[in-house]
Amino acid sequence: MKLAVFVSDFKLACDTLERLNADKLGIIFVANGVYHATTKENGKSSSLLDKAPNLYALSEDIQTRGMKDEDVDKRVKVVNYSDVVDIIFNEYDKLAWI
Amino acid sequence: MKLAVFVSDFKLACDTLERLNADKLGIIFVANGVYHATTKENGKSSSLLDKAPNLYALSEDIQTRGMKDEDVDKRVKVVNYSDVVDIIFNEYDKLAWI
Amino acid sequence: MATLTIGCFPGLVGNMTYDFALKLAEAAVNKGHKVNIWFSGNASGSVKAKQKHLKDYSTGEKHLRALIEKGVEICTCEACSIARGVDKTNAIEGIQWNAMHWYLAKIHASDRVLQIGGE
Amino acid sequence: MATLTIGCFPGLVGNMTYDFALKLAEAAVNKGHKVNIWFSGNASGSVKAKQKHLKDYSTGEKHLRALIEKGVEICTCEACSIARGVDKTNAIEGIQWNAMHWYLAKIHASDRVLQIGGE
Amino acid sequence: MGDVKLAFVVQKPQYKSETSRLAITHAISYQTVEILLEDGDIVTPTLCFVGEGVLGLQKGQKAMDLYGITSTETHIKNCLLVDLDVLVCKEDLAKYGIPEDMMPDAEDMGADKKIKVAPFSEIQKAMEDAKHVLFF
Amino acid sequence: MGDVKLAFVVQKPQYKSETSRLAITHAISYQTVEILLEDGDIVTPTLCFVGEGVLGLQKGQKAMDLYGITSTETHIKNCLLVDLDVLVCKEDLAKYGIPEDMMPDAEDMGADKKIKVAPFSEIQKAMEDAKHVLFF
Repeated sequence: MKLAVFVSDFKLACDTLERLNADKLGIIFVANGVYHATTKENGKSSSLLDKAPNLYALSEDIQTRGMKDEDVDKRVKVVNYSDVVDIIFNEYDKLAWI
Repeated sequence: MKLAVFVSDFKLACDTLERLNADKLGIIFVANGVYHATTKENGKSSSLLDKAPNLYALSEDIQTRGMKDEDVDKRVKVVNYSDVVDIIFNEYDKLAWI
Repeated sequence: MATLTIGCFPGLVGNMTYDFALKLAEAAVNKGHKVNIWFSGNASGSVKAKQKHLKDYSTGEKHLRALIEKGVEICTCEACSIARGVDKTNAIEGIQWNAMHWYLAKIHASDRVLQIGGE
Repeated sequence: MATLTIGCFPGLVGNMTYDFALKLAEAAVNKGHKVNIWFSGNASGSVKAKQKHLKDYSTGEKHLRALIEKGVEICTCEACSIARGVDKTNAIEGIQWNAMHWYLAKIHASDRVLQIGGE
Repeated sequence: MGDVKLAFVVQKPQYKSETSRLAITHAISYQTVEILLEDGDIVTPTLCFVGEGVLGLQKGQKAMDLYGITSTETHIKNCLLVDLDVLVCKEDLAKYGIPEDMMPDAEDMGADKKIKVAPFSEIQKAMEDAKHVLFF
Repeated sequence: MGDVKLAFVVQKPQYKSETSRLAITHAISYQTVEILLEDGDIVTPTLCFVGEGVLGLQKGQKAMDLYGITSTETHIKNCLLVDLDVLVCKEDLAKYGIPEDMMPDAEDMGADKKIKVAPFSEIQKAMEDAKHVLFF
C-alpha cells in the first residue's frame, strides 16, 4: 500500500509508526509535528526522519510557531495546504493520522 | 513542600515528574494512570512505583477497567474518592495533575 | 472544614477526566468541605442546558445540578463559553459566569487547589 | 476530480487540529475536489450557532458557513451533539444531522479518507 | 463500488478520551449503512486494537455501576453480536501481561463470533486489504 | 490572607491543545483579580515553562496571519506588559536547541519586564515558594 501518515505531535504517545509497513510510506508533519522537521533534541534529529524516504512539513504550521521554512531539515520538503491536497490524491492511496 | 501528584495517563507525555523535588511526595494514580499500579510492561513494573514512597490508586478507576483491587502492586494503597479527599487535605499541601 | 478549588479544562462526554473532577467535588462536599469548580477550555461547553443523557455517553448537566444543590460554586469562563456559542440564555441555571480572575480569587481563599489541564 | 472525506473528532477553539481539518477541506474544495466532513466527539459541539468570534480564540462557525457555501457537505453525529445540549434548533443551518453510518456511507464513495482522532 | 473494506485501528487506550470508544461505535454502525447505499454496496470494517489500544478491553468492567456509562466491554460485545471482525494484537497483550482469556465474548447474548487475538502481521494485512485505514 | 503566591507550570507545548495558552491568559488575569478580593489581598502568579512547554514561545509567530488567532508570542508580550514574572527553563531551551535570544520581549510596547531564562532549580524554588502549584 501507498500510505501517507500525518504526524501532528512532537512527542508521540504511540509506537504505531515504528511497526507499520508500506510499499511507499510518506510522512506529512503538521501542527506540532513540524518540530520533527525543525528541532533537534539534545542535538539529535528526530528518528522519524530516518523512517520514511518521503517527508513533508506544512509551511503554515512552521511559520505559526515562529520558525522559518529554512529551519527545516534538508530531507524534508516544505509544502503548503494546496500541495498537501495534491500529495494525498496523487501519490498515496491511504491516509493515517496518528 | 508536601506535594501530591495525580497521574492520569499510562504513557506520560512529559518528564516533569522525574525532575520534581518534594520533601514529601505522593502519587495518586487515577483514570488510565491506574495501569502504573496494575500492569507490567514487558514484565517490568512502572518506574513511577520507585519514584515516591507514598502511592495510591483509585479503586473506582481500577474496577471500571475490568481489573480488581487485588491486581495492584503491593507498594500501592487502594483508595476510593472519599479517601482521596482526606489524603489531599490531611497529608499534602500542594496538588499537581500531570 | 476546608476549601478545595478545582479548575477543570477537559471537555464533557467520554473524557473521564471531567467525570473525575465532578466525582472528587462530590466526595469533598459530602465530607463537609467547601468546593469551588472553575470551567475553562472545552469544559466550558458543558454548562449548556438540555443535554440529553444517553447511556453510551457520560453527561454533565445532571451532575452539575446536583453539585449546585449541595452548595458547590461552579463558574464558567465567559469568553470560552461564548466562543462555543453557549451563553447565559441557554445555560444551566445556577452556574456563575465570570472572567478568569474568578478562579484566581477563589484560589486565594482555598486550602487546596487542583488544576486539571487537558482537552 | 476526486472525493475526500474527513472525519474530525477534536473540539473547536484552541485545538489546532480542528483548524487543520477545515483548512485542508478548503484547500481541497478550492482545487475542485468534492469534500465531506463528519464531526463526532468534541467536534460535534462546534455546530452550535451564534459562536462569538473573539480574536484570542479560533472559531468554527464562520469557516463552516464558508465551506457549506462552497459545496462541502458537513454532518454532525446527532447523538454526540445532543449529548452536549446542541440540537438542530440552535445549530448552524446547512449542517446535516445523522447517525454514524452517514460517515461510512460517504467513505464508501470516497477516494481518500482522513480520520482525525483526538479530543 | 460493491464491498468497501475498512481497517479501524485503535492505538489509544479506552477510557482516556472519547476517540477509542467512538471507534467501536462507528464500526458497529456498518450494520445500518445499507439504508444510505445503493443495492449491492456494503462497507465492511475490521476493528483492530494495537499498542496501548489493547488496554481497557478486558472482562468484568464496572463502568456502568461506577460512572453510569456503558462500558467498553459492552460495546465489544455489541460488535460481536453484529458479526464484526475484531482483531486484538497478540504481541501487545503479551507486552502488557493481559491473558488472552480476559478478552470478552458475547456467548451469553447468543453470539457465535469471537474476538480474534492475532499477531500484528495479521493486522498489517487487514490494513493492506482495506481501501481505507482509519486510526483512532 | 494577603499575598497568595502561585506557580503556573506549563509542561505541554503551545498550539497543541488550548491548555497551554489558557495558562498564560489565566496568569494575566491576576491584574484584575483585586475587584473580587478584600483590600490588601493579592494573588501573584509566576508563569513557568518547562519540558515541551518551552516549545511555541519564540519570536516571529504568524498565527494571526495564517490562522486568524492571537499568537502565543502576543500573549507572552501581554504578560510582560502587566509585569508578570515569566520563567523559561534554561536546560530545556538548550535541550531543544532554541537560542535564548529567540524569546520575545515587549520593548516595542514599552515594557521593561523581560522573560527570565532560568535553571530548573529556580522554577523548583518558585513551586516551593508558592502556596499552590497549577500544572498545565
